[in-house]
Amino acid sequence: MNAALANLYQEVILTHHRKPHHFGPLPDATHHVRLVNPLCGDEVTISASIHHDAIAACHFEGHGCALCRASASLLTVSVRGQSVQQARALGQTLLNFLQHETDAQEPEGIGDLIALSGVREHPSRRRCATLPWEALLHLLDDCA
Amino acid sequence: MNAALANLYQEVILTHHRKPHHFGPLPDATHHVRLVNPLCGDEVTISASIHHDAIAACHFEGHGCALCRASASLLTVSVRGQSVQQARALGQTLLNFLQHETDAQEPEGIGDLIALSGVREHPSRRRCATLPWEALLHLLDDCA
Amino acid sequence: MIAAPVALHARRADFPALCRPVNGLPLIYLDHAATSQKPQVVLDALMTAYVERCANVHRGVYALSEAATRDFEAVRHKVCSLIDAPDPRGVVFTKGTTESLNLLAHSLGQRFVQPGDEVLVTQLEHHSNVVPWQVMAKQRGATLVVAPVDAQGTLSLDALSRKLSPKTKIIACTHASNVTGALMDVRSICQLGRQVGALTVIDGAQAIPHLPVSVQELGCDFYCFSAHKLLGPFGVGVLWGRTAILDTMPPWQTGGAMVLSVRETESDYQPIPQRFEAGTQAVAEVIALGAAIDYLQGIGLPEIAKQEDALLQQAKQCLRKVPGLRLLGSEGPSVPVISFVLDGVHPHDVATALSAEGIAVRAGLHCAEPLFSALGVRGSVRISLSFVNTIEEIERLCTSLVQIGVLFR
Amino acid sequence: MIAAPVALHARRADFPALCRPVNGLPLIYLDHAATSQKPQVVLDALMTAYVERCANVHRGVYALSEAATRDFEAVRHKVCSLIDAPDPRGVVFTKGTTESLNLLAHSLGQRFVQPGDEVLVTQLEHHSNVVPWQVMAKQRGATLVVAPVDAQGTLSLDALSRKLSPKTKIIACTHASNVTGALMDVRSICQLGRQVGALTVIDGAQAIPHLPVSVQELGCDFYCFSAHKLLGPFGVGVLWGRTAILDTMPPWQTGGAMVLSVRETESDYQPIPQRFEAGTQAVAEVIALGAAIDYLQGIGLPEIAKQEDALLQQAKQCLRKVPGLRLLGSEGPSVPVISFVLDGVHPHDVATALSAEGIAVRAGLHCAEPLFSALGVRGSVRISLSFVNTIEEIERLCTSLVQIGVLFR
Ligand SMILES: Cc1ncc(COP(=O)(O)O)c(C=O)c1O
Ligand SMILES: Cc1ncc(COP(=O)(O)O)c(C=O)c1O
Repeated sequence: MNAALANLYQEVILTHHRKPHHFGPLPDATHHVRLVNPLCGDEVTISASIHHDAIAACHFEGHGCALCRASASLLTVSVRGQSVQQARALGQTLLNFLQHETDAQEPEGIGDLIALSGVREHPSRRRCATLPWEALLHLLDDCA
Repeated sequence: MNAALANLYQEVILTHHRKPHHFGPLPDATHHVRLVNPLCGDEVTISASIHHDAIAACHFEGHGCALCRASASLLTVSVRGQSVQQARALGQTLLNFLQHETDAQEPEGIGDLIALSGVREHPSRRRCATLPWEALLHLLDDCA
Repeated sequence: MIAAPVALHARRADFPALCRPVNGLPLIYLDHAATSQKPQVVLDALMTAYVERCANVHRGVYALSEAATRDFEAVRHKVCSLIDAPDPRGVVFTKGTTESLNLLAHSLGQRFVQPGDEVLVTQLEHHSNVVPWQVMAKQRGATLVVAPVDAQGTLSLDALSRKLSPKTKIIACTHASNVTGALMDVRSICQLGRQVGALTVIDGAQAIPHLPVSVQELGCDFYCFSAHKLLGPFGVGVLWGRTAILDTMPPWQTGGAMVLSVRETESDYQPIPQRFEAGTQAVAEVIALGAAIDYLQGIGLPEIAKQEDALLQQAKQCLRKVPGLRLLGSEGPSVPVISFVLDGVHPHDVATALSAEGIAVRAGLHCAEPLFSALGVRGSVRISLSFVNTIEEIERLCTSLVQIGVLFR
Repeated sequence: MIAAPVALHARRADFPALCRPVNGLPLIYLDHAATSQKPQVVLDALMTAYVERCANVHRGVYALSEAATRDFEAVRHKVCSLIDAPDPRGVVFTKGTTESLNLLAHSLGQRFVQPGDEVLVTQLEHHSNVVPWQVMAKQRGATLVVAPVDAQGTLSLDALSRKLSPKTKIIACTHASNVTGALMDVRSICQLGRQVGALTVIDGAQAIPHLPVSVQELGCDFYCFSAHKLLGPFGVGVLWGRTAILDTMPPWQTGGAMVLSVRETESDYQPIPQRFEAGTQAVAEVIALGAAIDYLQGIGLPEIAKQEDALLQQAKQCLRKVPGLRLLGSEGPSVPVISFVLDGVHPHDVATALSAEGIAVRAGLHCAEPLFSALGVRGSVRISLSFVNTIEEIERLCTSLVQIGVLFR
């Protein structure tokens, strides 16, 4: 695997792709949002159970590529236990970072999510990684 | 005037353009045909009085460039006194000659009409010279 | 410190087509309004795009396609900078002004025009800004209204306002006449349009190569032009529109690339601008349009306007001295396009005779037939200038015109 | 005496885009179905046209315009020779297959389709041969009927005839699938069409680069294709139609060059083909299409078909050995286009991973969404070959696919 590819499909990504966390329906979810990526027809549904402004649990379902699955899996892990406001700030930071080419500064304190940064050099694949996060932001908008 | 131009606007053409023959209405005409050239909006009307299969007189009217006027003027002179059949043959010969590039053989016995041959090298101006002849052929078709 | 402006005709060396003889004669090209010649940098950009960016855009995930997409999309931003537009989503690529106007006639008609409504055009429009509206008006049961010009081909704001009514849904008007060069008072026309609630469609085909354009200052809703008249390649045009309106408009051509999802008998469409860009785009040509914009902006459109206008005034003076020559149109701001008639000589004979001297001019009705009934002539000879032309070329033209007058009269 | 045929992949040297690295890697281009790369002779013709034939056609009387018109019109004859068409008046230039099909949907709809009528397409059409008919059918109160394919994506004549009825006015069908490469039995389909009195529109975008085509033998009424998939430039397409039908069809886009005369609120139109060619044409690009046709005919389409088919069979054999790889589609005559899925790996991940090795392939639904519901997969990886490809390239592809399978699973 050459360097450009290794940077896109980092081991963290491949691990989450092969064995995604929180994949499947969330029986006691309070919120759902489904989004489709028109380029490939892929779809992701984010479900969360939110009580007293805290995200108790977050799951995802759908069909997607490795980047989309890994991104969604990382998302469910990251926002679990966060407040709505924290999760929104994280989502916005990450989207802002991923949607710009290499000139954006690497955000701090995003942990494993930094593994998604490879998509910045693959504009045609950016949406794969951002789709779950866009869905999350829509979902959190419904909590306002 | 350079050679290419001198070949197109031969002295015969310019003379007929400046002082066209049989220009104006033909009071006792039996047939009229009007044609328009879409490229420039020019128009020519050929009128003839035809009795017993003979063209007693032929006039033209309309707005046109030097090539069109000269061609029409030459036409009225050439077909005067001819039989319908002779005029049709002449028209067909001439159109066939003018509409092909230099590979067509110069037809014989067309007299002054040979002065029109310059348009063969100016495809965008061919129609100017052929318009009166097309009108003539339409007119003669009505005599059948 | 700004360097003193150099005479722009020195730029002729940038245009390979202007540096080679045609039929053994040096070319005096005075038909820039029909299509402009292309500078070498534009041809180079075109070639480079065909060799290094030859891929479909938006669809491929491989490196070549991503690079092509990036360069293609960058041109939307360049167009914004050229016409001072606020949002690249408002820039739709078409195959030319004619297609831009057909798209608008169709889509605006479907969205905004009801039976009994009116669409206003002026009498000095190019056929491409008349016939699509005729057809649409007929289909929608609307009326096409024509704002008349005077015998000099001048459109007064008065004449236009008298034709406006609350039923006017669209005003389609040229920015500059392709026959007389006259510049319209587009700002005031757009104001009048807003007062009656009409959308304004400006045909910028002849204006854009010659002066700085700001769609925001003009206040129009749509602005159209062709790359091939702007030192760019054939096969590319631009339709700029306000995104708030474009967003609500139905697509026109349909097919690949403009859909979100296709079911057996129904489909969903992409957001703008893709919704209006069906099928494979002219990728290399769009990229080359970007190079043409760079080239023009490198010179500076204000400087181009200044030098071309000076040449235009000199040219008119020269032409007025030709015996039997009558200029059409009136004084007043204009792009460097001049129409005239030569007493006793048909325009096509003038053009053919000039061609024999290596001088390329246009003759006829210039796709603007309605204007000629106002001007009272059956056609004209048209010369259209660019900053690469020189006064010496105009003098050669005038000398030839004098001789042609003698020859034919 | 005919020389023994040389391996055509030696022709790769003719294609500058295929001889330069992309991101430092030699390019293995397997996306010819999206757009073909262009041989140097085509790029040269394009440049020469921009330098020596840069003028509007049909309208100017000066030497440059006459020369451009002559070369432009000569391409109509070349198209006739390419598709064995009897009359250059039947050749209309458009900007691509998508535009050709939109023109037909609009104009045929207006002329021939009444409320209650049916338009038949197949389930394996490209979106450009579906959506325009959807829109037209809706507007005219007609029904769009879809002839289904089986789980291999194969269209049987039986399935198609069952959908035919005396109400069928138009059959729109591709010549070759852009997903599986499958060639349709166009001759029989056109016969079936004639039996019910339906017009036949054939989308030749994917067939024309790969085999000799005779519209007379196929017996179709219309045939469409794009220059950019045929080694030619972007921004040019062809619509061929029987002149007897074209003659009776209303125009679609209107404006300059397609009118005879424009009055204030009405216009008369030119005869075909000009009636369908509104606005300035892509003069240089059309001339370059002529060079592409010359190049292909210089090699010979029968020889291209033969060598490409041999490569296709070898490629399929190679691919079948990749663990977890499943070819879509069935055996049977096809153009060199192959779709497959790789077990456990998303098509877009496959394409991105291949791109990192310099291998350009397409992933997704390939603008043919309805077909994928029949195939039962959510997308595919597609490789599309040309005579410039080699079996070594396919072997490199297969090696990478094996590694990718390991990496992602
Ligand atoms: C004022 C004006 N509008 C529209 C057009 C049409 O442009 P195109 O032929 O590039 O579509 C032209 C030029 O032909 C023009 O001069
Ligand atoms: C079968 C088929 N039809 C139509 C098209 C549309 O062609 P274009 O995008 O050149 O208009 C394509 C290619 O994109 C195709 O593969």
